[in-house]
Amino acid sequence: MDLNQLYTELILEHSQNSENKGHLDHANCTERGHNPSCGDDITLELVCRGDIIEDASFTGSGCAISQASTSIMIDLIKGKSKEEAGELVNTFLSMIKKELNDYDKLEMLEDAVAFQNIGNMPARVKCATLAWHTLREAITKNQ
Amino acid sequence: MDLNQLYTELILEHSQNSENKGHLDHANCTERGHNPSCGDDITLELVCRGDIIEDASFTGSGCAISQASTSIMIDLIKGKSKEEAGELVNTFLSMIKKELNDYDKLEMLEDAVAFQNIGNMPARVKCATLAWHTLREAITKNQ
Amino acid sequence: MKSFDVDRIREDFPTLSQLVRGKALVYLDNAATTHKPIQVIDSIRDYYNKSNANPHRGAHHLGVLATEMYEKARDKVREFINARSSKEVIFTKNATESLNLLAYSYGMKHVKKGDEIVICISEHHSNIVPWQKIARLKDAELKYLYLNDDYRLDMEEVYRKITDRTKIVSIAQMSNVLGTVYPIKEIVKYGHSKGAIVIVDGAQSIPHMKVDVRDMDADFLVFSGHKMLAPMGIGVLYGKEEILESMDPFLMGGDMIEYVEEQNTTFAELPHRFEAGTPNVEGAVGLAAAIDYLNKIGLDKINKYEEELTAYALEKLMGIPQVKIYGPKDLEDRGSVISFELEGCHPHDVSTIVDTYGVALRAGHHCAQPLMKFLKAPATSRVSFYFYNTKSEIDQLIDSLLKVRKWLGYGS
Amino acid sequence: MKSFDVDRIREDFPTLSQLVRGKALVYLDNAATTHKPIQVIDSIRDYYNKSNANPHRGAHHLGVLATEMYEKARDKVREFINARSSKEVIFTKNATESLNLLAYSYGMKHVKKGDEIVICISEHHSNIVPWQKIARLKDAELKYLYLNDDYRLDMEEVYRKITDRTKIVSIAQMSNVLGTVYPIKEIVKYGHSKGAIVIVDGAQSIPHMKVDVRDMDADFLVFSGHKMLAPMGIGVLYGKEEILESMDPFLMGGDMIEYVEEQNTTFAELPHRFEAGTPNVEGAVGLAAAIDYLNKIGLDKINKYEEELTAYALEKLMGIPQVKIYGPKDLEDRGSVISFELEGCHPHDVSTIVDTYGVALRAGHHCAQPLMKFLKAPATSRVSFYFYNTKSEIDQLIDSLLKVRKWLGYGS
Ligand SMILES: Cc1ncc(COP(=O)(O)O)c(C=O)c1O
Ligand SMILES: Cc1ncc(COP(=O)(O)O)c(C=O)c1O
Repeated sequence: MDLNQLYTELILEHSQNSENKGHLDHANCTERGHNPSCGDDITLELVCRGDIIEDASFTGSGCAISQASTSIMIDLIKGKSKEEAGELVNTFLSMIKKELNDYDKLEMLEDAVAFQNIGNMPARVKCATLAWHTLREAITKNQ
Repeated sequence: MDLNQLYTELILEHSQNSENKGHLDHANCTERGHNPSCGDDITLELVCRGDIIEDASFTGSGCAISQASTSIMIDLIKGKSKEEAGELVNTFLSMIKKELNDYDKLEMLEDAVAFQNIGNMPARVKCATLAWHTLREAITKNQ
Repeated sequence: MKSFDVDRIREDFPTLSQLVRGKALVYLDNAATTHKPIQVIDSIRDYYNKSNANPHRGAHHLGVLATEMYEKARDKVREFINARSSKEVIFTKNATESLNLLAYSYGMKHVKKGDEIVICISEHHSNIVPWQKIARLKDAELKYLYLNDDYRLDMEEVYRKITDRTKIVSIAQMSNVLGTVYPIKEIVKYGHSKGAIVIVDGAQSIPHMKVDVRDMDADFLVFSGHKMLAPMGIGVLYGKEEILESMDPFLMGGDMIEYVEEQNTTFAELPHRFEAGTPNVEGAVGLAAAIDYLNKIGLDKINKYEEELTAYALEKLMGIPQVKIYGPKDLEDRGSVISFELEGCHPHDVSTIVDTYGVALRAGHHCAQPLMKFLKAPATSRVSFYFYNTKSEIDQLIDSLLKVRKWLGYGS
Repeated sequence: MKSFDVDRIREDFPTLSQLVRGKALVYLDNAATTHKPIQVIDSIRDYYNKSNANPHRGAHHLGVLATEMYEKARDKVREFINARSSKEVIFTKNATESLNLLAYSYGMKHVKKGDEIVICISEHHSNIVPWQKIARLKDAELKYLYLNDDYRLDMEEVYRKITDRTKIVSIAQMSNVLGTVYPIKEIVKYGHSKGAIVIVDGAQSIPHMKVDVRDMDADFLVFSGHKMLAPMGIGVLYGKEEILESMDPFLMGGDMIEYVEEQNTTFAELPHRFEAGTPNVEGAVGLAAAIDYLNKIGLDKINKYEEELTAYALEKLMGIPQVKIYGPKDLEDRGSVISFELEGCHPHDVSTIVDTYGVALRAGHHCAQPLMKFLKAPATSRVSFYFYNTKSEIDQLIDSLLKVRKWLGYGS
């Protein structure tokens, strides 16, 4: 994987000036995710009404990859139902593991497709997937 | 070291038909010596009067080298004073370690000179020295 | 033996072609440790020349390579023993460490006062001494399974000794002294029916026969790489995931932690939780190369060939009137380890004398003193084969044994 | 640097001349593990090709050879650290095992309720987590020595923390994060005056400087072979004979016993009592070859050369305005490990980016999470040199660091 593909403008923008970073006033679901081996540590905040994720944000610290991945994920799930969000998580993780055979599905990941080849950098996979695992936790706990 | 030098008639005779093997009626000093890594296990019996080792014998089991070395040692120390016996032990052990510079001293070891080159067979050194260490123990304890 | 070309195989083992005191080496001490094929030695060199790094800790190229090679080796071991998940495969330094890990991390936690630990009288010291400690500290009882006159284990003895109070059964699949192969599957089944966990010491079996942990249903399996062509310093502990999860960590330090605070630590997931400190990647890589080598030949072929060697050796040895065999005299449930006594000749003298003819065999208690006492033999001579040995080497063994008697002054 | 020919030295290390993604490898992760010279790699091959056997157990030729090589390696280590007797040198698999051995065999026996164990905040997890366990089990207190603003340890802090209740002081001679070299001799002296024993973790110091256990009077010293040119899977525990004698065995099994009966065991003499199971002879032989290599060059020359590299690197790094150094900024009492932060750039991104330029450095908590918390840095970047590194490699490092900022979207 080329640095060109990794540290794109999109990813740098999301990692350094994310509009999704900060606290939400009315969060009713928060979930912390961390990656002990590299120290990435994020907290997702969600405002859920019924089945719908109305708003989302995150706080915490980590590398550009983990920060950008979190921010891009949040853009994607805002306004989605929990089920849809869960489906997005599955799709993202399959993509990373290169187990996604149905290429049409890639499209629904929108900007998150930027991490498509992170599997070629095994040391960074955990950075890219942290937010998504954390979201899955949050959704499962709040069924 | 050649087998010719090791399994000599002298040594085989001493290991298989030792006249020094068996119990003494009036032993007043016995000492067990063993070699856990190879299982040699002997017990020295001494009849001491004052400073003199009047009689000696051994029981136990072990390889030809340990049995012969014990028997030859007993021949050598019978009738000697404890001090002389101690001196013999030192001389024998120095010979084995190839630290004996005074070659005249070799003579006093008589038949025990047969073990002169056992140092070339590191795995068998302990067999040859077992009896001598045991005798030293016995003498030190009975000062 | 068409498809098994031992001459070809021997070319892979540079050690075997060396001369000892001018005589061709006849190495018959494989139960102690085996020699290494060039494929394994080269794998070590290649690892150091191309990919050496501390795994799991580096995002740089070599760190990633080393991590991959280490984890691939783990997966190769998993496949070799047919474990469910590579989380169940823990690398240690040898079988001894694996057994001690179990004693400290399982035994200390789960054995209580009045419980029983059952082992066999033929265990290696590594499968005895750790349990003595647990039994003493926990006020539990260490019980022994004894063998029948045929050097085999009757299931009646198993039924007698394993009771509802038995918490741990730990037994070698194959004795390193007698060559006996024990009915592990039945023992595991009976142990489980009594609520015990069963540990299988595969140090002597794994190198020679297909072992399937799921089929035998063992809770734990331990073995050493160096007895199966791999480098020294690498061993394996297999454990069922749910039981490993229930255990306390053993060695503590780098790589086995999640969060360390000044006074508290949380631990990493399996298998890392049980692997503290910089792992022996070289050893794991070498073990993977060894497994590849064994697989390429095929354990079934190896097993069959070794059976032929064992049959031949037993026949020849029993042809010497002064030889007494300690162990089963037929091929049923026995491996390629043969212990014997040559009448009137102490095993250490035997070993010194045959060594001058190039023949390497083992003399002593073979780290099994309780068995030696049980056999009433202070020491035995032992030969143990691997698939690179030959019948003509057995002929040399027999020739040299006949000479032993001459050297020790007996008529021929 | 006349007599120190680094180009010549680099020829001994095949790994160093490899390309990573088309770029020359610049390996600056030596505190994690070092590369191996051909002399060490060849010693492994030669060992397996000519003398492989299970030591201490065989009277045959190869068994004797392997035993001799193993014990000679032990004596070489003894000489290297100037121990009195080779009984005081115990082979383990790494520094982590050595420290755990001390925790289990010394700590469990000698630490009592209300006692204190004192370590430094910069310890590696291997020198923290085992002591947490002992403190918890024994109801003792684990106390930390904190550093001053200069990342150094004031003796006042030592006087404050070590008290009459302190039983164990365990401290790394050199920090694997900060590079700080601590005043070990004074600490040992003060610890002894309070009746404590002092353990020195030499994992980072031994590879780079002359360490004399008699001069520093440490009770124990631990280190790992793989950080000093030797193979993985071999470590050392040095201990004063009389203290080792007072300790319980740790791992139990073959080779560490004297007599084993069904219910009881007596143990072998030092050093074997602490070495259970088949030892890693290959590792010991490789360690001996590594020591020979270091001695041939001379630790004094190595030390001097590394000091030059460190000075150069510190100067260059501090020339980048966005760099913050974690650790002493001058050469006094510091080794060749440098941790730093590049403003606005997370260490993991730094490491990924410089890796594409062939530069291998380390990012993360370096197995020292309590220190990271103390430093208020979740992670740092770390470079660490060995005597085969060069100034031009440092230039490459600096170049690549400048590119990191570009990649991450900052003006240069
Ligand atoms: C200071 C220090 N102590 C202990 C260790 C542990 O060494 P190992 O992982 O080889 O057991 C390390 C290295 O990782 C270290 O830097
Ligand atoms: C049956 C058995 N168990 C355990 C061991 C111990 O293996 P290691 O010395 O490699 O730890 C051995 C070999 O020595 C053995 O034969």
